[in-house]
Amino acid sequence: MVSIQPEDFDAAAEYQALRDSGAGTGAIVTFTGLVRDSGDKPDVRGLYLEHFPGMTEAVIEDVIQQATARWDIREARVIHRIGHLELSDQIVFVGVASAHRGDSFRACQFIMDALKTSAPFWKKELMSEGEHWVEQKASDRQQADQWLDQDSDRES
Amino acid sequence: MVSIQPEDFDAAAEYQALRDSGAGTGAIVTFTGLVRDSGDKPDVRGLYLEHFPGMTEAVIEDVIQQATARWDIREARVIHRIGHLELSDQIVFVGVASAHRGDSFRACQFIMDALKTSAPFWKKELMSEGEHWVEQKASDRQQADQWLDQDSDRES
Amino acid sequence: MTASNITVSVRFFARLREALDTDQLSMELPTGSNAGQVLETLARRGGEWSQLTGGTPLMIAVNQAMARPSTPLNNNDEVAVFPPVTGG
Amino acid sequence: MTASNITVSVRFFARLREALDTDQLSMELPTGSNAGQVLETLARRGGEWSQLTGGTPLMIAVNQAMARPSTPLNNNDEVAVFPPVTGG
Repeated sequence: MVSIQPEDFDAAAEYQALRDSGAGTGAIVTFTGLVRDSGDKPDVRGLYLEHFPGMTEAVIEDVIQQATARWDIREARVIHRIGHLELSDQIVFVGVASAHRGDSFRACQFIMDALKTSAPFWKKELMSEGEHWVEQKASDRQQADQWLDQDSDRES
Repeated sequence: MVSIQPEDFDAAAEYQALRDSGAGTGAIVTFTGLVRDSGDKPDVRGLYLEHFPGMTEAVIEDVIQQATARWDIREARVIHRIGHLELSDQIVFVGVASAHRGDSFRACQFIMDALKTSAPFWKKELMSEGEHWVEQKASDRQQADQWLDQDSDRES
Repeated sequence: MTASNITVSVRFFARLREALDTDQLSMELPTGSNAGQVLETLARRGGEWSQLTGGTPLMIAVNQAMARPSTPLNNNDEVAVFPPVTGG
Repeated sequence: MTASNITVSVRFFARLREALDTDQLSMELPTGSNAGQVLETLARRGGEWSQLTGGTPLMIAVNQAMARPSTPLNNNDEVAVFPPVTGG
């Protein structure tokens, strides 16, 4: 399930949907990203998120397919918001249900890392005076690249 | 926050508590373990969980302290149920809030891996005929040991 | 469009869309052109357009799939050009 | 307890508690004994008790902290013996 939406999402409902993925589910890992009020620029008042409609959904579906081929996962759900966001707002949700915890953890982190470098979203930081487009971090690229070197080792 | 309890827990309320950990929180990772109905023994009807009161809480608090020393995390919450559990019941919750996603993912997985091999819980599988104590898996021990070899590398 | 030309649409996003003040344009290219030649052709307009080949890191998608400058183009292809992505 | 002895309580959990049919017991040991000597002393009772030194993997905690057979004991210490843990 992939949804790109301006509306906020209900993380509890997403978790419940993952729980309902069947009686073989033994592990659920969720990631939620929030708009932070501090960090690089303490002056940030909010964000504006632009995306490439159509391609965004296709890229994320492809990332989920890659995760499904690599790990034994039962369901993956991704929600990404667009448009104007306030401080502390939820931006992104990635949730994975699987039989075993290792698969859930790895698939969830892989999807999030790949989304950060492949899905066509762009973030603009809104300051008290002016605004500016966020630059991609080298660390995000390295984080995504690490999956290229790893075996899909599993534990039960 | 550590709680050992026979009662079910509300994962949504735990997530909300992690969101309320402050405006510097940018990433929340949660793990939930459920009683699976299939896998090694398709005949399992439920679980009984015994623990060592007092020591269990102390071990988990210590694991959270280790995670806090190793990664930049803002809050960690662990709930583990004891007593009789039915199929599909929630067993365990581990949730971590931090500024950056890498810290949340690693701390959450570290806490769960350490809990699996250090916290004095014992699981008995209840079958349609009889019951038996679950043996520890070598893979759980290996999964926990891997953290000994890793640097606490961070990305933002 | 002449027999030896193809027409492609080109889309821009985010910082690039704002800098070029352009969402989308249509252009003709010789048959056999690749995605990199779209950028080279537009860069020759000068001004802000020069950044399309100016060394700033850019990503290219053809028909909504990630592509490279060497990706060949067909008639009616959609070429998207944008800065490295920053979602999540 | 004599001057040269210490008294410790010993607790058992899970499979071990059931096999020994014992939650807890109290025992005297010579001053200077360690946790491993608790297991050796009890194993001499024979029967199910022999598994305390029989090579089955066991974990030991002294005063609710993980310990080893070599961990020294003091008077009134609590020694817990249990199978490898299986929570989560």
